This record gives sequence, C-alpha cells and structure tokens, in this order.
Amino acid sequence: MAIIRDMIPAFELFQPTSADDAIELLIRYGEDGWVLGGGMDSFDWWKERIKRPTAVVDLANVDALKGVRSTADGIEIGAMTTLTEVATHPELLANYSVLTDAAAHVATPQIRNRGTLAGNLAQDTRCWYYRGGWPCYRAGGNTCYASAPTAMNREHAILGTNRCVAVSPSDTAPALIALDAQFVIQGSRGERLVDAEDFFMPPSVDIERMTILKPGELLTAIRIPSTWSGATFYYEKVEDRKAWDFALMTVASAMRISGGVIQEVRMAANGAAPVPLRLEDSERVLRGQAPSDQLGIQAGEVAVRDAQPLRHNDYKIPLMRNLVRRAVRGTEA
Amino acid sequence: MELWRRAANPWGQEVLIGVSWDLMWAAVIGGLAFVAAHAVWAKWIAPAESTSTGGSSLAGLPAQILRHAMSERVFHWGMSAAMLVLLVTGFAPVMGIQFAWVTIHWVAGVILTLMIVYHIIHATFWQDLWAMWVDKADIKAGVAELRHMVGRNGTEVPKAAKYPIDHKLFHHAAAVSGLAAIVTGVLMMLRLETAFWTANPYMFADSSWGVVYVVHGVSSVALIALVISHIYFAIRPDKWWITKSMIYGFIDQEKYVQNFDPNRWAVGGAAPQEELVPAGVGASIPEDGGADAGGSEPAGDSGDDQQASEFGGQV
Amino acid sequence: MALIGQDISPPDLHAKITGRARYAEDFRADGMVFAKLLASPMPHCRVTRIDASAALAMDGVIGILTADEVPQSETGEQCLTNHPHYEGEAILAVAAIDETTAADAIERIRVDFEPLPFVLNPLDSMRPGSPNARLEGNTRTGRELTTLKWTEEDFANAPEGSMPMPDGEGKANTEWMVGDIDAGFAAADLILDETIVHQSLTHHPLEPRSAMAYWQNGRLFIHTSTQSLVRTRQALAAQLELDIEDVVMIGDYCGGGFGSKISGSIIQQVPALMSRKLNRPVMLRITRAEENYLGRARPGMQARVRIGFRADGRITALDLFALGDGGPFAGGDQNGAANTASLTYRPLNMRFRGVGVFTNTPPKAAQRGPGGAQIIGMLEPLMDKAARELGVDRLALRRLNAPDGDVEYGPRGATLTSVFVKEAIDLGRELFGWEERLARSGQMNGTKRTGIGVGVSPFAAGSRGYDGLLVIRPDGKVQIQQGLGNLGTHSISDTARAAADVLGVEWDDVEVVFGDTSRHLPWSSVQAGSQTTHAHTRANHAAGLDAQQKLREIAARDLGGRPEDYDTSGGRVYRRTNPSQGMTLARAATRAIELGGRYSGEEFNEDLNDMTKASVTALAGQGLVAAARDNFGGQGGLQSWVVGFAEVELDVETGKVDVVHYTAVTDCGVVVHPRSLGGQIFGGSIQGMGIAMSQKWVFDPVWGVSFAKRFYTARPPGILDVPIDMQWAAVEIPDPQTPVGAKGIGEPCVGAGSAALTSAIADAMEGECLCRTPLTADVLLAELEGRAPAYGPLDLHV
Amino acid sequence: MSDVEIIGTPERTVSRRKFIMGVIAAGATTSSVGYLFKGPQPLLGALAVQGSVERLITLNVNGQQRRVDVLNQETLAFTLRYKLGLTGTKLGCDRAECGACTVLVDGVPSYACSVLTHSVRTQQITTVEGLEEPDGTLHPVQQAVLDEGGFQCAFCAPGFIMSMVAMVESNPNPTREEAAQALSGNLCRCADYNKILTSAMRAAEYSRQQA
Repeated sequence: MAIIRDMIPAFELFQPTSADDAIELLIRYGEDGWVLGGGMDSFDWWKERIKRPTAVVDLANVDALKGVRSTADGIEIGAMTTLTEVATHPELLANYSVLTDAAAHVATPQIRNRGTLAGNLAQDTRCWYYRGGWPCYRAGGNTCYASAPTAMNREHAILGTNRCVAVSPSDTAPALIALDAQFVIQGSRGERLVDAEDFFMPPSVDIERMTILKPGELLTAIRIPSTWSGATFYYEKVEDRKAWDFALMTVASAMRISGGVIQEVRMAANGAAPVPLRLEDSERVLRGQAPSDQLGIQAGEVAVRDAQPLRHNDYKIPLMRNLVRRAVRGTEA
Repeated sequence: MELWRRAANPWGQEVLIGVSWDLMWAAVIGGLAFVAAHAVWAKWIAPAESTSTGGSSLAGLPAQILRHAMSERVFHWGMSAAMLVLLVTGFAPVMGIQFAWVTIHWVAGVILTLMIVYHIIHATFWQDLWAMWVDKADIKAGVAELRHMVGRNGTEVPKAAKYPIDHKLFHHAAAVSGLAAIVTGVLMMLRLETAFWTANPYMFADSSWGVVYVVHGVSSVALIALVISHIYFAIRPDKWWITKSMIYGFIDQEKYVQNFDPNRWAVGGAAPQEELVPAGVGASIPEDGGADAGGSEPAGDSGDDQQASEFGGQV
Repeated sequence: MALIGQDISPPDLHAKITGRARYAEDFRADGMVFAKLLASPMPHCRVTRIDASAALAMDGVIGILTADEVPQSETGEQCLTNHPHYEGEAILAVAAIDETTAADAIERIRVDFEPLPFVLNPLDSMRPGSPNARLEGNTRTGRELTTLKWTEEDFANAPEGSMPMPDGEGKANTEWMVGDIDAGFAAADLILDETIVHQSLTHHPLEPRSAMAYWQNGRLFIHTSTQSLVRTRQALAAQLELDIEDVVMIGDYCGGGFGSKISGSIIQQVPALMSRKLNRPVMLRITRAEENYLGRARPGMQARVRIGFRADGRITALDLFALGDGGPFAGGDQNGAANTASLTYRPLNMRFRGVGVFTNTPPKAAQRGPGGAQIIGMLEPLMDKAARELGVDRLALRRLNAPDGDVEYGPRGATLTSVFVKEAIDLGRELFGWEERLARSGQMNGTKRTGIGVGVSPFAAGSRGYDGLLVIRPDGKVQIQQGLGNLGTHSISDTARAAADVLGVEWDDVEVVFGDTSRHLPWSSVQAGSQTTHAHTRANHAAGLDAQQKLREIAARDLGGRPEDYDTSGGRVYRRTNPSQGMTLARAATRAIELGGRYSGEEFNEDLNDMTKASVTALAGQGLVAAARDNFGGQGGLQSWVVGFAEVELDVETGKVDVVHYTAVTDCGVVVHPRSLGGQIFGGSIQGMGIAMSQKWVFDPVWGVSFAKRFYTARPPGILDVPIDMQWAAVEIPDPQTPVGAKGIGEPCVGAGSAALTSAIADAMEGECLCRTPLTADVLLAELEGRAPAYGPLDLHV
Repeated sequence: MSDVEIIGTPERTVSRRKFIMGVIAAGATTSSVGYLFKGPQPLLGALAVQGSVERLITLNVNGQQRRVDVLNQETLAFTLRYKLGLTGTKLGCDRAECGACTVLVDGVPSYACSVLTHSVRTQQITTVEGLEEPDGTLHPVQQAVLDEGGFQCAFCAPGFIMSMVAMVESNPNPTREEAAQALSGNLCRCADYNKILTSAMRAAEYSRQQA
C-alpha cells in the first residue's frame, strides 16, 4: 500500500541481561511485546508501521544466549550467535559444514554480522502481499491474495499450503533439519526441546505465526547432536541475486555413505512450503541404496509428488526435483 | 467489546472481515448464564409440574409411543456430531487450542450440508412440513406456559402438540443460524484450494466477502449459545424422557398423556407401529430433525416410518 | 602533456570519500521542519474529501500543503494532486517539527477516495472497451489526449500468443515507412516474426530525491539532487513562476540519476512551496519506497517485430509495432527505439508503428539509452537466431548491417557526424576472442552450458551551442565555471580539461566551480542524453580559446608584437620565437583587471546566453574573464557506440545464469578520461545486465499496486552478480566535427550490456530466444524443462 | 516536547526487579500517547504519559565520547546523521539493503539504519569521518580509492569504504573474488563495481605496506 508511513513509532525499550528476565518482560507484555535479536526482520516491520509493539525486549546484553559451545554429545549454539560467527566457527566448519554453508548464504556480510541464528530461523515470511500490509489470513484477515488466479506468486509455495501460500525464508532451517538439531525453548514453565522440523508452524494450525513460539517464549539455543558430525553434506540455495536475496529453493542434506550405500540420510528443503520441509519420502527412497544420478532423480520425483503449483511458480517443481537430485549426486553443478 | 473485525483493504479502505471473537465469548457466557438461570429457576422457583393426565385416558395406548423414527434419530445424531465438530474446529483454535482444523472443519461442513439438504427434501416431500409451523394454539400455549412459569396461579398450561412451542422456536432459531452458517460456509470454501476448484478470493468484492464472514461468524456464535442450552435441556433429569426418545425412539405412555394433547398429537390405540394420524389434526406431522441442526430440542417425528416397530418390543 | 586522455582523480573525490561531501539531505537550517507525503493507495482515483483536522491539531505539526496550492504542469503531472494516476502519487504533504511527528500526522489524516478504472499495461488499454489510464484518453496524439483502441477483430486476427499488428488507419499514433516493406519481405530469404516484452524498471538512484528549501527576502534557496544544475534551476523557476535570479539552487553532489533527475524532480516543488507557506525551512526526505513511486522508470514495451533477412544476413525488411508504457504522463520510448533499430541495422525497408499508451503505473522518464537499450536488448538475440538459421557468423551479420559514417536513418534520413562501429566490432572480435569463445558455445561444464553473446548499441552522444566561462585569477589559477550537475560522470571536471588544455595549464592550477547557482555559472546543457562530454568539451574549448586570445592580446600589448606571436602553456603566455619573453597567467590576470572591458568581463560577446551574461557580469573584475559560446558548428547528429560481448554459463538444472566474462568496445571519439570512461562503460553495461537478468517491476493486476519497490524485490545487480573479469577498449577515432573529438558515452553501454546477455542467454538456450526480459531463473527453467511458460507471452509487470 | 529527565527513575519505580536495571526509558513522543492507552498498562506508563522522554547516553564515536539524547526507537544512522552531524553516513534505503549507512561497530561492518543506537551504546562506532588521521592523512583505503578514482556519484562510497576498512583488517590479502564477497553488502547503482574492486585491491595493498 502506498501510504508510506516510515519512521519507527515509539516503544518502551528493555535491555535485560538474562533470559529469565527477558521472558518475564515478554510475559508481561504478551502480544504487545517484541523480541529484538539482530533486528534484521524487526526494523522493517516497525518502519512500515505494520507491527507496533508496546515494548521491545532487546536481547543484545544477554550474553548467555551468545556463542558456540561443545557439549557432551554435540554442539550448542546460543540463539543470539550471529550468522557470521556460525559461518566461521572452526568446529562447525570442520564437522557441520552444511550449517556454515547455509549461514554464509544469508543476505550480506553486514546482515550476517548482526543477524542471529535464532532470528534467521524465526523470521517472518517475505510474501509481498503480507509484507505490504494486505489484510490476509496471516495478518488476521480472511483471504490469501497470493494464491488468487491472478496473483504474482513466483516466490510462493508449491507444497504444504493451507490457505496461506507464503514460504519460510530461513536459509539455516533446512541445514539444521538435516543435522537433526533440537531447539531449546524457554518459557515461564521452564524449558522444552523440539526437533528442528517441529519448530515451524504450519498455516493449517496457526496461520498467523511462523513458529511454535508463543508470546512469552524465547528460543534460547540450538543443539546439534554429534550424530551427523563429519557426514557427507550438501547445501544449495538458488536465488535471483547472489547477495541479499531469499531462496527460490534451498536443499540441505546429510548422508552417511559406507560400502557404496547410503546408510542414513536426512534431507530438507526450504522455499517449497510455508515451513521448512523435511523430505522423508526422499530419504526413504535413498536409504540403503547406492547413490546414483538415477536414484537422485527418483528421490527428486518423490519430493515433488504432491506439489500443487500456483500461477507463476510451476518452475519450483523441477527446481526442487533437480536440487534433490544434485544433493544425491553431491555436486553443485 | 468489539462487534466486528475490520481491516484496511489493499487500497486502504476499511472493510469488514468478520465478527469479533469477543462475540464468541459473549455467546459462551450468555449460554452458560441462561443455563445457570434456568437451573436456579427450576430448582427453587419453578411451580410444580402438573402430572395431570388432563382427562386423557391411557386406555388404548401402547405402553411405548414412537416419537422419533430410526431415520430421524440417525439424522439427528449425525447432524449433531457434524455440528459439534464444526463448532469445536471452528472455535477451539480461537480459544487457543491449536491443531490443523481447516480440513476437518470443511469436511464436517460438507457432511452437515448434505444432511441438511437431505432433511429439507425429506421434510418437504415426505413429511408434513407444517408440523413445525407455529400456530395459534402454540402461541396460546406459549403464553400460558410463560404465565405459569412466573407463578400465576390458576393458569392451566394447555398440553402440547407433538412439538411444543419452545421446541419449535428452538428449531427455527437453529435452522436459521445453521442455514446461514452453511450457505456462507459453502461460499467460504471457494476461497480454499481443493481438488475441485482453484481458490479465488475475487469471486466477490471485499465488502461482500466481509458480509459473508460476518454472517458465518454471527450464526456460528449463535449456535454456540443454542447448543449450550440444547445440551443443558437434554441432560436435565426432568427432560431425560425426551432425550431418551431421541436415543430409543419412544416415550412412555404416561409421559404422553401428561404432556401432549391427543388432539394435537394423536396416537392411536393400536400398536405403535400403526400410529394413527387423525385426519385434519395435522398432528403426527413428520418434521425433521433438521431443527436439530441448530441443536434444538429433539424434534423430528415418527411420521411414516414403519421401522419403528422393530424396536417397539424391545424398549 | 594534454590533460585530455589522462586519468586524473576528480577534484570532488576527496570530499566524497571522507564524508565531507554534503548531498541535499545532509543540510540543516535553523527552524527547519520535516515534510512527509501522503500518497495514493490506489492506481487511479479521485480524492473526494480530506480531513486533516486531527493531524493539524497534533503537537508539533506545523502545516499542510495540498494540491490546490501547487502549480499545474503541461504533462498533467502535479507535485501534489487530488486526482492520482498511480499508486504512490503524492496527494498532500504535512510538515512537523520532526519526522516521526510528521509520519504520525500522516496516519491521522482521513482521505476519502473514489476509485476510478485503471490499466496497468499498454496492451490492456488497446482492447475495445478497456479503461483509459487518463480520463481524457489513453494516448497522446500531438498535444491532445485521445483514445486509441483496436477492435476485437484486430485481436482475433493475431496468431495465438502474438501481439496484434493491425493494418489500417488509426491503429497507431506514430507511423512511418522507409522504402517498401512488402517488397522488403518479398526479397527476404528468412522472415522472423516475434512478440517481445521488455519490462519497465525504476531508475533507483542510490540517493533518493530529497530536497530542502528555505526563503530569504523573496528568494528561494533549495538544496536538491539534480543531474543538471542550471537547467534544473531554470525549470523550477518556471514551474513556480519565479524570476530565475530569485532561485538559488545548491546541488554540489547528486547521488545518481540515470535520467530520473535530468531537470530535478517535480517533487522538489513541495519543500519550496511548503517553506514559502510556513515561512520555515522545510526538508522533504524521500524514502526508498517513495523513490520507487516518484523516481521515474524506464518505459517497458510490448511489441511485435517481423524481420526479413537475405541469405547473407542483410536485413531487407524490418516491421516493428510497439506499444510503449507511458505511465500516466509520458509517451513511452518506442519512437526512439525505432530510430535506434533503423540506425543499428540499416534495414533496406522499414516500417514502424507505435503507440505510447498511458498506464496507471509510476511515471516514466528517460533512463540511460531510452528506447535504444530496450530495442537492442530485444532484437540482438533475433539477429543471432537469423544468423544461425542462415548459417552466417553472428558477428559478421551485425557488421554487414552496421552503418558507416554516411548513414541516413530514421523516418527523415537523419545523418551523423561519424560512425566507427565496424571498427569497434573488429576490435571487439579480437579482444574478446570471438572465435575462440564461440567454440565453447553450447559446451557443457557440469550442468552449466556456455553461451556467447554480443550486443551492438548506439545512442545519442552530444549537442552543441552552450557557453564556456572561466576566470584566470591574479593568483594564477584558472577557475573554470561549470553549470552542469555533479552526478558522478565527472563531466564537471573532465570537460573543464578542454579549456585547460588550450591554455596549457597544469591540472593543479585549475579550479572547477560548480554545484551552486549563486556562484555565477554559465548556461549549460542538461546532463542527459550523454550530451555533456561533447557539448562542454566544446564550450570549454571555446572559453579556453577566448582566454588564450585575450592573453595573447595582453602579452602583445605589454611585450610587443602581434597577439598571434604568442602562445600559452606552463602557466605562462610567451612569445613563440622566444619563450623567455612572456608573462605568467597571474600577471596577465592582474593586467586584465587593469585593462577592464572585455578582458575583465565588463564586456562580453552578445551571442552568450543571458544567464552566462549575468554570470560574466558578476565575475567581472576578478581576473581575466573568458566567456564564449560553442560556435564550432557541425553537420548531423552524434551517436556513440558500444559493442558488448558476453560469455555466460547457464545452469540447466536451475535456470541460473552466471556472467563469466564481459568485453566492451566503444566508439566515442577521443577518450577524455580513460578510467572514468571505463567506469561509465562497465556501469552502464551492468545496468543493462540488470535489465537482462534480474531487475523487475511487479504489480498485482487486481489492485494495481506495486510489489517490487524495494531493492531486494526490484533486484538491481549487486557486486556478485557481475563478472569479475571485464575489459573495455575504445577505437579512439576522433569525431571529426568537434575540436576536441570527444563524444558522450553514458547511454549506449546499457543496451550493449543488456543485449550481450540476452544474446548470450539465448545462445546458452541453444538458440531459443524467449523474447522477454528479465530472463530470470523461473523463466529459463520452465523453458529448459519443457513446462508451461512462467508468464504469458505478453505479460508485462510480472 | 518537554525534556523530562528520568535517569534513575525507572530503577526507583520498580527497584525490586533487577532486570529493570536494563530499562532504558519509557519512551513516547507526544504523538504516541494515544497509543499507550490501547495496549496493556505499560510498565512505566505513568512516566510515559508525562510526555516525551529522552535519555542522555554517551556514545563512543570515532574515538570520541559523545553525549547525546537518544529516543528508544532511534536507529544509529539517525543518531549519527541528525544528532551528531555525521552526515557522511548515508541513507540509501533505510532498510538494510543498500549498505550506504555501513559503519563499524567494534570493527564489524553493520547497517546503521537497522540497529538501535541503544543496542550499541557500549560499543565503539567508526564512521567514514573517523578514518582520517587528525593531520588529514587519509586512511589507506581512502587513499586507494582516491588513487584509483573509485566511485561515480559516490553516494554509496562511505558505506563501501567502511566495508573495505573491515575487509583489509580481516583479510589483508584478498583475491578479487574475496573482495567482492566482502563488499557484497553494499550496492552501487552506478554499478561502478569494477573500479570499486580495483580500489579495494589497492586498499589491501596499501594496508599491507603500512602494516
């Protein structure tokens, strides 16, 4: 909408130094509170004046949420760890390169310098109808403009849609799903752990939220088990521009190949659906098979079996299929 | 409390997008308040129920009188299930219980729609549509009932036809709400991508869609209140005999003579399966359980249903 | 050594890299308030009611400016309007003590709109019964707005997926034919018939068109962002009906324009008028989203072309029917496109029909190579297609059709001063390694297929008749006055070299004065159409000659002999036969002041523009004042050429294109500033690559509202999207009709970059020309995978 | 707008909660008072409705301690440009896309348009104005750009230069490709990328020489 608002409306600002304090503030403010991590998504909403929190809880000073730590059975990354830190961390580079690849593909150096891993995971969709302030389902309205027969939807979803056809924009999510990561969520009633693929909220359940985080909850850390350390990884993001762009399609995979056979595999895609998808059907096709281009094609076909293209995103079907195929082939071209 | 939800359309014009969910809570609270008030009234204030047989004789009446035929009962409970599923899937997410509700909701909606269509056709062509009509006698009875309820002495409440006035009104309220919800619901389905059509939000103008959503919301909210009161009456011990009739089909002879005017709901002295309908009385009028769509008091009639006999002996 | 031809860092660069350079938005004034715009949410509507009472009652809100208080314009565009013709058009402005308050106030204003029918692309407005973007019509015929529609039959007659090309009267409002088109096709061995779509795209200069204005004693002082300083001042003075002397325009730096700030921008009227109304300085900071709406865009096109080729590749017939997206106020680029096609390919017979159709999309304006960039990008892949089918070398086909200096083109047989495009093609063939690279065409490297492309792109490159003005000061410095804007083309300093070279002074002894009209600047060309290099090397050359003549006269007067016995260089004027006999420029300047008259600017040539005369008068007495009009004359127009060569790799599994290498060779006459020229060639070429590969304009067809209004959605190319490996060269043959020999270069590189890529991508697609831009991954992958096309063949703004 | 001094007040109001130590201010411009009544009672609502409050903070910019009043919602770019007069930092998009506002925060390039000033108030900010030596000697990066004649309109230049400064610190010997990666968060609409890359390579060379 052309009513250009700009200029951030006033809010109260808090800079707690612990996660508990942050949560307490968030509970206090409920729907009117806003978590500020790196801010790379937040500022857009504020400046457009589409979302107007009463109180902003800036996590910049919560040191406990920052940094990469080795744990007994893997590695834990604080939610406020910047994408640059993730992308350049020696142990992650050595053993979990699918994640560092993903983090390095986010936007631009400046955004990776401020943007956090949790922010990349929890960011809102880039559907331009929704972002434009249209009163769609996701904005609390009663329609999806992007799925209309006349709509401009080349960047929208081909799978898993339910009224809303927006896609998750996260680059790191598919890598974390491939790594079988768990997300630590802290709330008033303590901590809970969810699998990476369960962190994202499908529109069929709650069309207004991107993640399962409730007001008053905080994603505090990401735990990566050592299960996939040093596995055969693949990550590819196809985007229109090589910097500052969102994926048209991303595929990430982790494979254990021994004896010429794929013993175990986890594969995920983003840009295909409203949530990052774990490609379990493709995994089933691959498990126990010797990797080959033919097998890759098969796995790709399975991945897009249920795809329902909109007016302008049919190309995502071959794109997704081809990326799955490439993941099996293990070469990015 | 807000009544409506509004939003700015892509051109910045304000449009209705639905009812405020405050209304849902209002309906819940309203429904429960009515229930509570009635319960209080029934326990402490209500005048004693007349158990008079009103001069009617039990003679010639079967011990069990068929009130709801098998098909009606199946219809009623099927429809009730669909309705409950619709209400739960529609409102639970609003109340914060989240699950993938949309598919269940629209499938239940389609089932309900088909049942109602069946009911309308059935009631129109095979049953006496007018059994549910509120006539002068009903109004008189209603007035008397009200006077009785407020404790006016000496008021004799006339006995009812097969469907008493309160049942009829309930049916109509539920029918209106239910039909409105169904018609708007079917329109709303056009906005869903299904195997049969492509979603198209532009079939109507924004403002028209707003009306559709508001009507769906208002009728659904109304149904919350109606269903609450309906369930309440259904489980009240003093009404249990009616509820049972919706399960088993029959009422006791005794209840019949205590509550119904044989002139208005004539039951022959013969076996229930022969259930006589005196000509011109317009009594045994098959009406539908369609009323139940809205969760009305058990309605429906035995009408032409001869299957009732199958159960006659068992009850 | 002559300054022309050397790499000299421009004098303003130091300020730019230290942060001292102040652009319009960097200024503050006492009591300054901030204005903010309320823009139309609808693509076409009428404002029926404005209720600003709540806003005006707010603390900190100072005032409001509405459409009733702003001037009309010839095009129909006003800086504020009650009849918006596109989403984002400004309706009113509010001023407040700070910007947040102004933004809050805008939110509290209630405006009622009456929506009007709208149309987003030209073809839709050609359908019978379709809406017109302007109530008065859908096109401009002459000065009148008229309605031009095709019939159902016209549409029915077009082959499936093709644009109608209806014959007969009243089907186009521009129509011309050279030769006999039917005979041309009859003589052809191959006829191509294609429907092509070129997107519209916003200029998006990095600096939004913010402006700050205040008034003192009835004079307007305005800080603004403009490509051409003195001409913008003139335009603004005319718009506001002010005496030009009452406008002081400060625009030392302009953060990019590309055609969108040629004479400033209409929105700069808002702070000027608001400031006058409120009697306070007013800053109007333009946001990026506003820049998208107000900042102009290149007109897209929907077109159909039929081209007939002889077996040897010579074009016998070219029949072009183009609908240009005029936006609400302009006429589209199709006429220029036809002229460029006529020049580039010299078809033996050519017919052009075109309609500039109004649409309810943001306003269109010239964007680097207007019309030329579009048509070259669209037609070059078709040249390849013909070459392939005819079995001739693609470069040879272009060379065969390319013009020489004696070319006559366009409907009226326009002529040029010089053309050395064949030399550029030949040099490019060698530098690029055409044969060697062509051998890689179609080869697979993993999943990537190589494509080789070339684009031959001309564009207008100069004008004549402007004034040069300089002062040789008593301190010996040569102060060269420049009335151009400073948008980074370096023309303010580079064209000044022409005067310095005449005098033979070192660059360190030159000071360039620019950026502020109160500093007595000469009448200059607009900085557009790549005019300045040509026009102002000439004007400054003329001023240099005038100064030299005056120096000689002073020397002869003081030292004896005739003026022509004297020469100038090294900061002196001296006797040619005895260089030790002479005087410094400093001394000569002092003498000029003493002599007065025409030496010190008290008198001047009558052929100068009035504005220059005023400046001369103001400078009079400060030294030796030289002012001269460019009277060098010349026959024919000026066109520069860029031939772009690209090697790309197309990933056949993703549709993604990587540009591996780019070579550009130019014919732009004498090279004034090699490094800057390289920057222009690559910069323009990359903008062209953006057209070919990524840059977008997207509208929702139901609401007429735009989406691609931010950088990440409009997708101009970033540093990673362009080849690391680029090279350029110039044929360096002086233009014979200018004393300096230089032609402009800003424009033609865009078409070269765009066409080299559309051609290379088509090559990587095994010769399949998709005939639309941008060629994004979705478009290419759909084709590669044999799926339904990503967009309809005539879809625009998608 | 009144200038209500509230430093210290928040702690007193709710001193039993230690997180309140982190409270910056209850911020509201005059215009947002109406908004405050819509949501739940703000923690410091009583203060907020007194009028606009600003809080004086000390910001370390270009090695200097600068005292400045900063609104809660104020971005670093606004503080630098409009409060501290450091207009070398440009706003090209105000949406973290173009990089014209790039500054160094503890040596790390950040988009100043998309960070709250309060979030970086303990960190060291370097802007393009802070690169020159006091005696006017240019930073090697600036000298390299000057020598290579980098940039056209140069509106993007301050941002690019800050990215280059960070680049030569972290990778003093980059390839052209690496330099492009390091500068990929900056947009040049004149598309003078070739010259910018050449300048960046020269900048790395100068920096190596200096080191």
